[in-house]
Amino acid sequence: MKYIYYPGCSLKSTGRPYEESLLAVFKELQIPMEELHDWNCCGATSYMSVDELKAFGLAARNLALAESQNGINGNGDPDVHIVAPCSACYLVLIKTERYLKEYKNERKAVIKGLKTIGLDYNGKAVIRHPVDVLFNDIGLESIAKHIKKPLKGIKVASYYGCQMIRPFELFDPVHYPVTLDLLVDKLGATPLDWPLKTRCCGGSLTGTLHEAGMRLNYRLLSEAKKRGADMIITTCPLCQFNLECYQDRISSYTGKKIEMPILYFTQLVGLALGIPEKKLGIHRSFIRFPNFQALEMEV
Amino acid sequence: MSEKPKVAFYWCASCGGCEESIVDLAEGLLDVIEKVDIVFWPVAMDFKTSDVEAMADKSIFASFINGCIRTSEQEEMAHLLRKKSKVVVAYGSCAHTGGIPGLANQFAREQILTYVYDEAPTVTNENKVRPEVEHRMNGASVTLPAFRNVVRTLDQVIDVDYYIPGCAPTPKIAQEALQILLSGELPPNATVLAPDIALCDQCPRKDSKPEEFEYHGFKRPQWTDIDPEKCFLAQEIFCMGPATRGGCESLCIGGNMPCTGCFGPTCRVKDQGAKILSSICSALSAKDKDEIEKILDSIPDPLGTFYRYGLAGSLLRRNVKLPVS
Amino acid sequence: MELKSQNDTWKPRIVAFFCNWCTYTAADLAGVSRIKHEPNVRVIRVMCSGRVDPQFVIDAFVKGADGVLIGGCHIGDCHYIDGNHKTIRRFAMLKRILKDMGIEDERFRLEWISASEGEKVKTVTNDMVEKLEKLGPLGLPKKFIAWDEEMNHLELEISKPKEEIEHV
Amino acid sequence: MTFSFLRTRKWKYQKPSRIEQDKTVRRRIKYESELDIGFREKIAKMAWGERLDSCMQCGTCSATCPVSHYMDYTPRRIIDMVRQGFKEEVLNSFTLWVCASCYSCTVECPRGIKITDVMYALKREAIKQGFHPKRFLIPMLASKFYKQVLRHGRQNEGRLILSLYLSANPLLLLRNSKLAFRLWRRGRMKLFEKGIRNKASIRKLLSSIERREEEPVQ
Amino acid sequence: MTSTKQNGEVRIGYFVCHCGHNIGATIDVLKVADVIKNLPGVVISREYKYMCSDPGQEMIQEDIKEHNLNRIVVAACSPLLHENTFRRATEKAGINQYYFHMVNIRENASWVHVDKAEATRKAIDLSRAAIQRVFFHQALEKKQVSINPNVLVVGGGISGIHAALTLAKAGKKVYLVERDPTIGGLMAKFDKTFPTLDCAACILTPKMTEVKNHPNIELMTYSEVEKVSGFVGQYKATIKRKPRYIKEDVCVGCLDCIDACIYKDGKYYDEFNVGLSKRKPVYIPFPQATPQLVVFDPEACVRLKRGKCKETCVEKCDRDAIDFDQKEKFEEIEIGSVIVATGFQIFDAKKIPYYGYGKYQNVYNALEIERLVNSSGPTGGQVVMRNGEVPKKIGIIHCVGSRDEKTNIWCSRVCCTYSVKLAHLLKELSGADVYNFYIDMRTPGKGQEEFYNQVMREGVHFIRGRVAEVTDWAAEKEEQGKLIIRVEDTLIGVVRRIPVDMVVLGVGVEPHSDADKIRRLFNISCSTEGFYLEKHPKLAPFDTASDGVYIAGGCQGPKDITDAVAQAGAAAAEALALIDKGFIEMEPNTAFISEDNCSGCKSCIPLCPYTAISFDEEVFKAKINEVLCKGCGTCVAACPSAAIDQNLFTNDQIYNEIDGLLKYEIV
Repeated sequence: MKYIYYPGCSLKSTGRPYEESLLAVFKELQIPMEELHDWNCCGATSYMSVDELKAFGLAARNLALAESQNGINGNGDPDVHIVAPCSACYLVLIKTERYLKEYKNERKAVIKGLKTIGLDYNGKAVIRHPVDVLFNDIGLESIAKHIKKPLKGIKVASYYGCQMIRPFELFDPVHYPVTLDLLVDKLGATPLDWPLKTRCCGGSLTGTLHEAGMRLNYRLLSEAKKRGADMIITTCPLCQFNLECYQDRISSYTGKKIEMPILYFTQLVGLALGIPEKKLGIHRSFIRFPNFQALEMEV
Repeated sequence: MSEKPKVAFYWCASCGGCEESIVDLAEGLLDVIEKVDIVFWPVAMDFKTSDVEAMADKSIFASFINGCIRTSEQEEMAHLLRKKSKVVVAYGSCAHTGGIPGLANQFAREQILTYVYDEAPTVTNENKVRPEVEHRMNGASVTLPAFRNVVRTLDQVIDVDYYIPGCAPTPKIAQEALQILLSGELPPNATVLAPDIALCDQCPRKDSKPEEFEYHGFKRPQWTDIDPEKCFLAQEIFCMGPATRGGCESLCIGGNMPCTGCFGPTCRVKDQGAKILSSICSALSAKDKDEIEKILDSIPDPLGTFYRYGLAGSLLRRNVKLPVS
Repeated sequence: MELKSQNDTWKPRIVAFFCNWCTYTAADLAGVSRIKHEPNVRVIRVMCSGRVDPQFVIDAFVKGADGVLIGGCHIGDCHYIDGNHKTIRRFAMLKRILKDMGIEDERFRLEWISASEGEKVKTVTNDMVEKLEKLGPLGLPKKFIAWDEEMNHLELEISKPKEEIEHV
Repeated sequence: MTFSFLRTRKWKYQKPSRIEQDKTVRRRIKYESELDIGFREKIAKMAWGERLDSCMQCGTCSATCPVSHYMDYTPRRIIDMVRQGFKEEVLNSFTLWVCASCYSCTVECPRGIKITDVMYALKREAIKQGFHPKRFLIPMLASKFYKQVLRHGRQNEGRLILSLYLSANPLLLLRNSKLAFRLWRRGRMKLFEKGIRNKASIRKLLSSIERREEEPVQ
Repeated sequence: MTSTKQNGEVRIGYFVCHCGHNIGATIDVLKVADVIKNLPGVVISREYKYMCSDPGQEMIQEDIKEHNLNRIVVAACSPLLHENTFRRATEKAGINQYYFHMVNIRENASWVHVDKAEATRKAIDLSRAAIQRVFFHQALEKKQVSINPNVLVVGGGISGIHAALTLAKAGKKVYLVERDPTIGGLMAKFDKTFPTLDCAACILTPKMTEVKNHPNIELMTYSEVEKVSGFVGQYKATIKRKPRYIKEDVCVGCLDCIDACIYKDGKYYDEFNVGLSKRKPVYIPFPQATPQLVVFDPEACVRLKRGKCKETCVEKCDRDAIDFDQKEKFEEIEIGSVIVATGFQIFDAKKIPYYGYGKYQNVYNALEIERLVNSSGPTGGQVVMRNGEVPKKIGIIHCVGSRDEKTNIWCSRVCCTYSVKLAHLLKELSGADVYNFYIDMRTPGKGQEEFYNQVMREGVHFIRGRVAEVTDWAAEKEEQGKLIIRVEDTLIGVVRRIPVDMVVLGVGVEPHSDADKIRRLFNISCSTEGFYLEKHPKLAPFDTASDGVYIAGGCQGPKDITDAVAQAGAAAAEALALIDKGFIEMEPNTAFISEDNCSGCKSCIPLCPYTAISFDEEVFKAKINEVLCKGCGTCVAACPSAAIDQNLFTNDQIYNEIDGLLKYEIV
């Protein structure tokens, strides 16, 4: 089985380190993956706010493309697993899949639309998050076998964000998700137990409702800091962007200096697997984690 | 001669075993011939249809018709004999409940013809020749009876007065039936001339069946070492005995083979297959769905097992999805 | 003798066998709670779903039912300890037979509906009606008549003089 | 409303007054005849919200919402107002636009109401009926986004924000220029990126998908 | 077709009821009567406004006499409701009551359908089926079964205690089975009861003692019902007696063994104090436990676990009451009726992770608080939290695990009132500021609203809103080190964060997690949520679908002590009515085998759940014991040669019913 990689728009721009590290880690773990040809934007939250049915159509085009790419029409292979690393894309695709399954009229309308551009959607595609793939398909144990540099001595706050976890309970409990913490533990670092794991970072509010966005991120950063986190890991390009890029501004508003490295979880895994920093896109971060060099020295 | 009651024998769609069973009466046959006057028996004697047509209506005392009805000719003959006879007896499983030919009701006519004339491995038929109702050649025409879509029991075509069950009827039961008919005291219409109690009643292995048991799966007799003393069901070998009319002297059981149900159901039962299904499946050991399905899988052809002799005469008669023509 | 206008538009007819303790009570509860549902189901009350003889099911189809529904207590809740276990076993086999005989899966249904599940009576009924409407009529009585139509040709042939038949 | 979109001064951590004081004198009562009775049903249909009616006003949604502090009506009140037909108030409310789609409310609701979907439905309705406040960034972002994807098949974050700020308030550009520069230096922002290959197919797809309103949802 | 072989000429009277508008509004009753009139065998077909009324019944009786009817069909409501009414009316007119048949056109038709034409058609179909069916009805007699006057009461909580005492006082022998080492149930753990605030122990313990001392009550604690067989009037139950490792008749409850135990301090989870204190391997649940006997915990006792111990307890016991070789025992008892009063359990608050139960040590559930404020509790009535501090601010959250589709959807009914009570007690004992968070305040019943009002005036804060989260994450200085409750004050319309020291979860109640076990033993149905199902929600809330099995208290649904006691009394009275009648009449719906037709294939024998079918070795045929047969009909359906049939549900009757239902098709 080959996973189909659906990057989404963010991973090509602000989330570039995510894409780089994800591909590097999957390559290191020898997980076959192929980018979805000619994918389009998932529609995100904004499209849903303008026209829901068209938003479903937009997302369904990707699902249909994935089905045909994995030869569902040819040999009926039902194993179409789309890996969507961006939480927003992930949720939009899942929501589309579920709603189209549940509501007949919508499904009919969307499939009719897809047919006009020569595509068909069978509902066979399964949407996966890389966390889900690593945790359930690959398994922590086999990841552990690849670890070259255990991340000893750092305290990591896992930030799950909203849309990977909610509203559907998919692979992690909605109220207290644990997959990332178990992963962190396996990598040798110390997971931090904190109550804001799934509290919203504000999403696009940082750009539109500035004060609200800043305050939400301030809460997350200060609480992680208070509890002694060395870094926060995220699973979503927007969360990462919000938490990282506004830190200086938040510091200037509050008068408290906050410098918290915000990594993608794939970057952390990559470090433990001994992949060079450059390949993981760590040089693209705003805030450097001082101990990375030290880690590389170990082993 | 003329005082002796006139009797006719005729065969429709059947294997000929029933005719054989009459010959099997052996010395008994002579007794029969002594008592009756056989006026029509195409298998054994040279009579023509026109001979029967020439007879006066109801002039035959009894017509024994075996085989089920599949062609227009058989229908025609059945009607003819009905017209000429006082009593019509369905003789044997095929006439009674459809018999083995009745299993063809699972398939469409076209399916059967295609297989028999084109696809059967033993057939070479390059020109795809098929029987035709009428064939003309050199100005002459030859006709064949039409092959119907549905296999019918005799009573689905004409009114039947009595039934003699069995594939084939045992000499004993045939003789007893004849005696009853000749005795002049005719039983009520539509009676099956055999005991109205299930086979288990007379089964020599009756005592060996335990009171508490359940089925964990069914074994196939051909692959099993069968205990010749023990009830087949108790050995988890499927046996139709409990749902089948007795009177056959447990011949199959005596040959260490389970009952397959040729005597048909008792008079209180409408559908023999459904009844044995109900009885056997109720006692499966399985509690959940998957287990149940697993046990049921050990009966590979349920339709052919439960309805081996009774499909055409069962409630549903035929696969209802098949085309009408 | 009957109402002649009844056949104008076809509506599925479902014969239902409901056990006295659970499903029949549930149907009563649906009534008391005025839970409206499709009027296609005709209920026959039996004491236990274990009373339902497969012959009844086949007979109902033969007499013209488009669907047959058996309702019993949930497994483990049978008023007679394990009558429903017997039902489910027979049901599984009968379903195979019916399938072989060309009767679709959706036409024969077994549902566990407990005495408190009035709502489920509605969902099951409506769902079954919807599925049967999609399948269309089973109409066995008519089918039997149609099957036997071919025999009328014979009577025609018999009634004609011999020579004529040969040239038809 | 007192949202200040331009406030860049240092905010001290201070207790804001939580209950807003609207000092203008105006008629605050609504007659029943002014309510939109069909509103509830319409939104329920649009939002898969068959359960809207079972809301018991417990307030879990508001309490769990991370941004309810910024809303003029809490989500609970929005749900009730939708039910009662207060269409204008609801569609004029900032609440819809403040919602960040974090789905906390949907997950917690003890009555299983898909509140986030209700918010989406209200957003759609507000955009369709032209209700949202002028120069309010969030709905503008949504429509800019919509148009960009329609044109290119994908969106480009840099250009999206650029065009948003340009049409809303060019001053915002100034404020964010440093951030943009830093991103660009790290290779995380491009202003030009090609969209999908067959752009026309997106337009064709989207124009062929039209929901007919009279059709029942289920 | 007006006569059948066995039954002679059949003359049917058909009566269809309007039931006011209940049937008449949806079904064209006149049309139904008109169509049925023309069916073969129908002599008379009538409609009437209220068939079940006296004039309605008289009409039937007069018609029977005048037209010489011998079959009656009434189309009205459900047979479960009025079948008996009409059977009696039929009997009164001089024909056997089983010549009557009832058609359900109200619950099954008029109440659930909208389309008038379709509902009418359905009523006609159902009636036609009944008309065809009654041709095959036969005269039958009810069978009588005598009633064993002994009663089994399952569960020794307040309901079970009250029911047992009521029956014992009436002179009946009662077996009271309780699975814990002591009776008393949940109520024994409470301190004060709402709304009167009288002390639970003061009103309960005298009743417990009375149970212990009553000559008619055989108390079986630390015991469970293992198996039940038989039927109303003649039940047999097997009771499992778990070993206490104490000779019950020798032990006097001096408790010396507890002091002597090699464990100097308690080390194990104390069930009675819900874990707020620890107990030793040998213990007595609480000082007033009834019976006054100690119990050895086999999971904890070193002697029982490893087989080796200094056995200081044995040494100390001068009556030689300790017996480590005791084994489980099974006792069989015979009873005629059963009262099930197994109660409910409280909701496990760990299932709601966002309230932090089990995570933050100062989050308690209500039962723990009951023990905490109890003067005989682990702290002697001092409100001291697990961290040793006295709380200054307490939040009580209502509806935890109630009214929530993700946990339990029902209202647990007692939480509002007990939360108000706990607010009062906590405030009184600790002087803390108490906040109650409620969704709706439900205080129905005598004195309850007054009590709520009183507590409000005591200064307890009541905030309307469901709490979204209890967390220790502080946003402001004053929140540091506290538990923060996030809630929308829905009356004011703002979201608040309220820091408190202690959180009390007003957990709801739910059926016991193993309620199914008991339920299946006694054949009781349950509603969707798992509470035992009563025969009728209004008119028979204490009765079940199983004859002679009654339910009382929390196993039937959430209820407070007052209601539990009332229900227990009602159940006891019902059992007494049954016993004093001395016998019960049972439907003659038994199966029977026609000996001539039975082949003796034994297919039916293993199918009978009541072992009513046996094999007669003399004639080699199966036989059904009419007394044991309960009339399920499973054997009838399974008899491969149709030699078995069932009274009231014969094959002929059902075939004709099917035929009648579907006759419309062939016009």
